[in-house]
Amino acid sequence: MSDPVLLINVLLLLLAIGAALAAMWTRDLLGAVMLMGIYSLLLAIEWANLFAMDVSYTEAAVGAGASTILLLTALTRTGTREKAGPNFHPTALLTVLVTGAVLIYGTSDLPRFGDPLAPATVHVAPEYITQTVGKVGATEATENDFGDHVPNAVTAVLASYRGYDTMFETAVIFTAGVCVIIILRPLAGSARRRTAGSKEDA
Amino acid sequence: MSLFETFNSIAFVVIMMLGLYTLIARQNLVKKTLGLGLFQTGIFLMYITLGVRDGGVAPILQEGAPLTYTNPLPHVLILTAIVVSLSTMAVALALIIGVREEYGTIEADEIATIDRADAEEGA
Amino acid sequence: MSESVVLRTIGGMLFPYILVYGLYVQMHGEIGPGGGFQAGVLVAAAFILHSLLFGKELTDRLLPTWLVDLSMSLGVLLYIGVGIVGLVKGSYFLDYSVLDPTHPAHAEALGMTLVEAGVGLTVASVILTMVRKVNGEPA
Amino acid sequence: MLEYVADALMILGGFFAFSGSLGILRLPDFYSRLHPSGTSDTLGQLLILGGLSLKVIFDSSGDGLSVGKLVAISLLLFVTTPASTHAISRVAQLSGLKPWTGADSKEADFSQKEEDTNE
Repeated sequence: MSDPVLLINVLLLLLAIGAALAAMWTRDLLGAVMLMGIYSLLLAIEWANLFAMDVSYTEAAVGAGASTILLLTALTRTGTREKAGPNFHPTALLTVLVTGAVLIYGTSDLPRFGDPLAPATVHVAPEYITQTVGKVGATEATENDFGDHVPNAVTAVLASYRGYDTMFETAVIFTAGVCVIIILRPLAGSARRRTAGSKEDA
Repeated sequence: MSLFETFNSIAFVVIMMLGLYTLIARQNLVKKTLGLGLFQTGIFLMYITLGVRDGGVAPILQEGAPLTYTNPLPHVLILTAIVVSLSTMAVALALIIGVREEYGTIEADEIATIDRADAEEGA
Repeated sequence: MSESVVLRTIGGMLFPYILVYGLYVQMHGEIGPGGGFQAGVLVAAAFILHSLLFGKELTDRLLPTWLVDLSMSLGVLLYIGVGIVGLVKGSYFLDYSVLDPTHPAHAEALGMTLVEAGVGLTVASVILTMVRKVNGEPA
Repeated sequence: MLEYVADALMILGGFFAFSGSLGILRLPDFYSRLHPSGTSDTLGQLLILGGLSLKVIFDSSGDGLSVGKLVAISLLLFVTTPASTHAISRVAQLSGLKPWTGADSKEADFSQKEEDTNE
């Protein structure tokens, strides 16, 4: 409570949950996409509040920028109204309540917020921050401005320690791009069954 | 352990369940995609919360005074996951556009009705 | 294509600055927040803005589709290529220290810069391609 | 002295941002709501960024890079916020949203507005 990080954290998360609720509630898909953009921006501020600067940056650029553009572009081809229907879905509510209760029970074992003795903080993080992994003999030759480490630990872990991970993430993104090209390739007219009906209202 | 310190654990479950409810209850495919995106951001929140450390600052190393830093590992995992979630969302949207061109609708129950009618015609 | 003079003027003014800012984020990723993923999105956003304001034809002349398709795979190949250099020089895959054996810190920085450049190239071109395809532009 | 000026600027900027948000909530229709979000927020942002750069100058005795970044952000906001407001209002006009004229009673106008935005 005395820590402003915690107070701002709670405020931002409440606002974000409100935006998410509104986005999921509305039947107007255009409004839902806009509310998801607001939700992403709030989350970006929340990441900055939790000192995850790189994630904040990415969320602001991707979540609030690129994915909003992509969804809006897609909505021009799919229509912006959702069909009216019942808002209450008993099966879904039951599933969600049971799963949520199990998850909350599971989170009771997590270390408390900001615990300096949490396993994740004690075991791997110090090596990544001091960047001593695999550099036992490399103590000489520190003519670089920053000694023998890269100042941004996130980039160091991303590009060096977890290089395989990043390589395959890049490959996943490339594959997704190829998939979009293949799925949306123009086909011959006979390949589509119901093109006559959909071309007119598209 | 006050409510302020456990709030994040409850918040990420709430966000995830909101996405899951939309995924099950709503029939519109674009809305289902939005719900899936919401579910993912709940997981992001969990990871970033686990990396926080009391008095820690952003993991950009400063010369001189030794400071405490937050854990950079969750940041790396989530940073790539955000971009990958955009890519998967793009594939989903491409498929939805294909469905719309094929069926003329993006409501899951209407698509099921059309499919059933087609099966009866063929039989 | 937007008919509004205000938007076209301001967008044309901002377009080079967004590109420069993207490059700054790309190259500054080792010192401050930033890196290939963020820079790729920024560069893609600049070209999306350009095509919204000045039309697809002009953007196509500025950045042809074949170039975007090429750089999509070129980024991944650059990343894997840096890894293969390590293999060829008799070390592990993605071992940056072989790039400059006399100076490990420089080699590390060089390897990271190359790898981030590959990531940025792929992300920028893939996002641009996705938006173009979802918008219904032909291949 | 400079510190108090910086604080005053930031509080003033916060006030303008707050009044802009209040205006978005209280004003009757779409076009009049654009007005606080366009003008008042721009002024609030500029004042807050100005206060922040004064604080940087005062605290870390001439950290030129941070001040330069803040000035660049101010310039960007100064150019883009009016442009985006222009774009939004232009699209609203092109899609046929009629401005509120205030001729009828309040309830009737709000129902009219609801119909317009739902289109």
